[in-house]
Amino acid sequence: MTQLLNNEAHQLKVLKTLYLIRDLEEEIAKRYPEGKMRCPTHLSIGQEGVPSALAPLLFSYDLAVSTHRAHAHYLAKGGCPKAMIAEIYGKATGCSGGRGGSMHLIDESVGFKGSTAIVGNTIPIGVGLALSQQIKSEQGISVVFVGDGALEEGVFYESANFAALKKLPVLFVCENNLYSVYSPLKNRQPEGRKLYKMVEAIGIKSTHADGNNVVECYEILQEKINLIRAGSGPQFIEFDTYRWREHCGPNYDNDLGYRTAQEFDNWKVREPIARYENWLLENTLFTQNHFSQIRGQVTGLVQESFEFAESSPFPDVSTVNDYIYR
Amino acid sequence: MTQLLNNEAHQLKVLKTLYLIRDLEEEIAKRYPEGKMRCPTHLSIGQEGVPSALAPLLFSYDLAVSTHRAHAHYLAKGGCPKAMIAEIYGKATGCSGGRGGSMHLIDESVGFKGSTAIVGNTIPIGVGLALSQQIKSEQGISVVFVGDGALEEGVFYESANFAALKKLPVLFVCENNLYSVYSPLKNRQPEGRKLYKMVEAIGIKSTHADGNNVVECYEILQEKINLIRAGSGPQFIEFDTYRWREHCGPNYDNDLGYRTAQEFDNWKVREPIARYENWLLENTLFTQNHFSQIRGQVTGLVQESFEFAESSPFPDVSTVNDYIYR
Amino acid sequence: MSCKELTMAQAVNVALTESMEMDESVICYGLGVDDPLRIFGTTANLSENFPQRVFDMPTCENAMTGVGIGAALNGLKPVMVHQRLDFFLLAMDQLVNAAAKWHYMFNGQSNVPIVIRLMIGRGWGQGPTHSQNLHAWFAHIPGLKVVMPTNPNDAYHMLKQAIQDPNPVIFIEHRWLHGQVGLIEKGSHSSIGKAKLLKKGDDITIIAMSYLTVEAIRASEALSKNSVNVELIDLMTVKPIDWETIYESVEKTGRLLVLDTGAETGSVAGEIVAKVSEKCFAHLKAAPSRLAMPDIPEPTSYGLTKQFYFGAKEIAEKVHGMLLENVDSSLYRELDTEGHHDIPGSHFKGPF
Amino acid sequence: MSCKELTMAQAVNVALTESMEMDESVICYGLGVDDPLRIFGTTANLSENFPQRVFDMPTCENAMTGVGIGAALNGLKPVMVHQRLDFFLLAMDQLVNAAAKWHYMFNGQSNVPIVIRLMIGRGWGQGPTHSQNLHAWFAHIPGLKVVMPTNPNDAYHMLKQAIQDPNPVIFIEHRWLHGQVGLIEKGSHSSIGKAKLLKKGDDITIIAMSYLTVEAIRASEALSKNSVNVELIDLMTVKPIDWETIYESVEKTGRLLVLDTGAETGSVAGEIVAKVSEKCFAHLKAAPSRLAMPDIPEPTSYGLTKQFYFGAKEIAEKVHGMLLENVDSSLYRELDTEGHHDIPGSHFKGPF
Ligand SMILES: Cc1ncc(C[n+]2csc(CCOP(=O)(O)OP(=O)(O)O)c2C)c(N)n1
Ligand SMILES: Cc1ncc(C[n+]2csc(CCOP(=O)(O)OP(=O)(O)O)c2C)c(N)n1
Ligand SMILES: [Mg+2]
Ligand SMILES: [Mg+2]
Repeated sequence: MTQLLNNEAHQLKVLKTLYLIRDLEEEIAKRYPEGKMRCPTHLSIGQEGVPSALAPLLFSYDLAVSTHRAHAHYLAKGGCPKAMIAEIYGKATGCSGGRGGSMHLIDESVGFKGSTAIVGNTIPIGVGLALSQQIKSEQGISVVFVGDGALEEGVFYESANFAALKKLPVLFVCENNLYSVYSPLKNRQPEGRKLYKMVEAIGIKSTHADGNNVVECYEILQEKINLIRAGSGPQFIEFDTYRWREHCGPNYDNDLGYRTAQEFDNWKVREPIARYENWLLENTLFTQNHFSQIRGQVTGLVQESFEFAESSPFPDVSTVNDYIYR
Repeated sequence: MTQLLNNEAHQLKVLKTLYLIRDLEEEIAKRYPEGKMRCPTHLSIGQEGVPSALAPLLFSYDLAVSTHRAHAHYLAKGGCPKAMIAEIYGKATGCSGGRGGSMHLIDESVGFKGSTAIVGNTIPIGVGLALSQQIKSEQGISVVFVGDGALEEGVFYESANFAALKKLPVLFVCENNLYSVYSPLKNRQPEGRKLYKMVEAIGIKSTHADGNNVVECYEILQEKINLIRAGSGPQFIEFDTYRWREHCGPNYDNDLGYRTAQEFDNWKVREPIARYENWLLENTLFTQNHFSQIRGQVTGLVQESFEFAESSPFPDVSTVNDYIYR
Repeated sequence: MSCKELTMAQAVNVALTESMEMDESVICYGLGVDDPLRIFGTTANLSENFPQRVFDMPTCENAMTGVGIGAALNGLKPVMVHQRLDFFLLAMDQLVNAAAKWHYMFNGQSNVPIVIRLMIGRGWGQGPTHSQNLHAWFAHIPGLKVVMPTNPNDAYHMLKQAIQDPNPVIFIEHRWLHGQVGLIEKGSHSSIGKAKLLKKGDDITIIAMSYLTVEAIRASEALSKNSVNVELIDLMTVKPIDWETIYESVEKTGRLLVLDTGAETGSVAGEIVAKVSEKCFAHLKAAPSRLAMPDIPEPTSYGLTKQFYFGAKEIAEKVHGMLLENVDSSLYRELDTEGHHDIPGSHFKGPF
Repeated sequence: MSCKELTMAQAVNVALTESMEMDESVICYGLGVDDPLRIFGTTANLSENFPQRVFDMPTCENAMTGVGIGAALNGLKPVMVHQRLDFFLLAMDQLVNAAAKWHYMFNGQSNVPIVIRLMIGRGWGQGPTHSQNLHAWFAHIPGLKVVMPTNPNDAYHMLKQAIQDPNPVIFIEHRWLHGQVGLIEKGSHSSIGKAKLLKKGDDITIIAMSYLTVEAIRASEALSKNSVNVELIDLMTVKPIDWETIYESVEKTGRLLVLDTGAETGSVAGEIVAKVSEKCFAHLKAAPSRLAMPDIPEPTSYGLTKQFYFGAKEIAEKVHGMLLENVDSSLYRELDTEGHHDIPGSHFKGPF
């Protein structure tokens, strides 16, 4: 039986995070065609489950890095929504001062140490964070978010080897959404291979879960994070999940034919938010009333974030030279 | 029961290759201090077993690539000993015209496509050779020689993934000699991990053998090569073996203390040549007489190779510009 | 099909198609070559027409470069493509330590006929890790050829040449050029390593490459209205550089401005300024100069990139200043493009 | 320990030791840092004295660079070392796409204080993949600092500075310098980014770096016997370059020769020639020039490298030719080193 049943604060945190990711991203999708968010933007709609389950389990002294598809991870780690939207708008108030855009997010105040746009690029960096935690005897752990595509980069293998060798406090959260851009797994990896089993053979304790089942995600994340905190070394979890919209940009793209409508529909019915709400209802933890109330708060935050971004100034052109060196 | 028992030609080929590698390299070690072989040189003395067992199993239309420690592989694939020694001397008659030195060997006439000095560098190149064989429907296979250290490079993982994905006709021959320069495995890889099991999990059929037991090597190599020739995709074999002399150069270096005398002695008694000779004697296939006769031939070839190298001219200084572009 | 108008993306596609039809040793791979978008359309129809020789790949740039090298060593002619040059940084070992040196270090016995197509660009929020123009790196490596065509016809011919070239060739496509339209002229074409004299003039030599040639043409036209006669050279190949054409021009004009899409320090433009200063010193009437990108990672923000790029206007003003001293700020206002600065201007049909 | 004579390898070792003593955030790793040979002695005693902060690594240059970046982002100061620059080509993604840009692209909120020590060299059969001098690559990347010290004292001070520098620093050691002996002077030292005027003179400015400074000193001495007064500058930092010192000298001498250990095309020497030609054109009395390595992969053979490298003699002859036209071939014969060309000469105590 899951621990989540007895932890109301966590139930709420998960729910809020689910709503926040979904609603903030839906708003991005809605407004993107206006042409004011002028940078490549990768949405996590449909993939909210894993980061939301993780949200209540990390402290701000825990560290995290992510990828091109980082919005959900940034938010789950506690990153400021306003600063994120402002960043996507390229504004001076953006979390990276407009220099990074959607793919380069950071919120040092909550331990979100950065996301970058080169596939695999932050994997060793996250492992290095964990190394520093070990050397400095810090209490936190490091979380590395990766996709199924990123796992094909040699740097993942090298990083996993080092993390296992040094028994570093690092959690690899792999969101396997079956695609790398338009490429299905079968174009890229040997048939029948299970990612988490391969990683286990590299030397990292590994497991697997349904990324759209938030309660299951929470349970397994909690167990593994506790192990890492107890000093037993790195963990890898592969979560099955699915991206609803196009790889990059605001639209649906099933018309392109790289995946079937049936596949899409099968995943859509397994959507993480409604499932989690049902679980809360079934266990009489929350009511529909609660849901609307919380969602209302989130809607407010979403509107506020966009207003903040829209009304913020662009960075001054003259600052373009700043920060080349410190 | 091994097939080698019934194949006299192969028995002889294996024996000759063992002698040739050993004696040619011993002569390099002897003469190296003269200062005429002016390039970093990595000897395979003690590791003759695997390449010698492989020698009779490959055809010249099979292709191979190797590493910094390539002498044995070059010779086993049928590379010209004279041209190799001349190369180490930097002579115009060297297999790379003196441009490459000990670490950059080639003999196109026998399908030895090249060795290079960056760890892991030729691994994907060997896989690419196999891809070309598949695309062109050629009959050969490709052999990639790798060390235990090279397996730590991400490019191995990437190459293995691709070979498995495309079911390429490639054989990975891994000589695990426990060290990468002075670093023992425990400095570099998680404890208790078996390399071949990890590679199996990446998606390549993998196995393991005693690299100093030539008959066992032959048997397993033959079986796997036959499978590859039959179209069943890539294979990986990890062979345990041991380098007797220093990583780079002609000397013994056990005095440095990075490995114990006991470890060294344990391996030395398991030396591949005497063991193979014993097997031949036990099975009354060869006599001591045969051995001395064959070794005599090899000694002649060794002397000839060094005379050839010593008497060959250096490449003309004016040719230094040649071959930047074709 | 001779004398048909094509976009540069289409021209690349035709060059690939014809090369694969003509030569069955040509293979083509890279992330997305067979996906719905087909690398900005440049690989359209290839996987349908040559299913055995066109394939998608796992995300592993380093190994896949080595795979191409190995395939090349056994008689194939691989064309690999990366949608951003930045991704290719993962493969520098294979490129520099293997491909570039193979022919030399094995004494000419084998060679690596591989083409690596790299997309460069600027603007529209590509930001620091999706907009790098690092051709200067490749130009520094002995054994590589580096090509940066400007128009559809040159792209078509130079890609076909690159594929048949027995050496590794880096083929760099600027995304702001993919939509540019031009005539494809079949038949002979100058070869890789030759620059092109686009416009004769006596006052100053401008050397441009890739997208900046488009801006330089506009600048030259505007300058000629102010009686400045530019001699404009499209470099086309940045390694090896066509020094003869450059020297000849500078010896005539005595003045030099080099344009570069990369960061200034260590740029190809710098190499040209250096070499010309060394070799044509006596002919120089004034200090040679260059316009290149600032030594700054490209920021993402629309606000920060506003004055980041230079174009026809800045080129014209620079040249005007080099020749006639004071530049009235209104003089070249016509060259200001309308609309957003982070997409190709209205004079120019280009995708992002 | 002040004013002690040390080899450069020892000086590096002292700098590392003192840095690790003084600052417990410094860590040190790389293939062989704790092996019997200790990276040419430069990491001697470190693993004994700082067992938690000094470690060997698996052979995986790319990830281990990223690991250093991550550690740096959380407050450590990693010093990574590679016994050959060539191996580091595997890590260009981490260096260029992460380390160099992190501070900029995250708006100055975090920074990457990492030092990467790279060994370069030449000769003794290192050959095409073990002798590359690619500092020009690093110098082309905004956000990196690149240091190439010549003598033990500078190596000592600049390494300590590099370790405390909040930015990524590439620290390049020429193996022919590791055995060079010199005094270590404690106390203040010019900072990274400053060049050093080694010798005043009026006739020509020579700018050298790393091992070539040693050769340039010998050349300058010989030239002065023929009344040629060289002004010699040791560049020390190749990114960012100390332009003020260079301009000032060239404005005085009117002549420039730049020496570079890397391939000529796209070299740092080229950048200097270009910039000086742009900025000091009016002061130049003659064409500026450079001596760099040829655009050829370094061959392994003793025979082929015989005239491959240049040294004091070639520098002196070049300068003589730039100033006095005809050079009598016997004039600088004394500068010919005895013995083998592929090891440092007898004037010079160096390992291979
Ligand atoms: C080194 C590199 N190669 C290619 C790309 C182009 N690219 C951007 S996102 C992406 C897909 C990665 O797939 P995955 O890791 O599964 O993440 P997902 O997009 O599915 O979340 C690719 C290939 C890149 N950014 N970097
Ligand atoms: C990329 C790279 N890193 C480091 C080195 C230095 N180096 C040369 S040989 C070697 C050992 C490799 O070990 P292994 O693959 O086990 O081969 P072995 O020497 O044991 O035969 C190393 C680290 C190198 N040549 N290339
Ligand atoms: Mg994916
Ligand atoms: Mg080994």
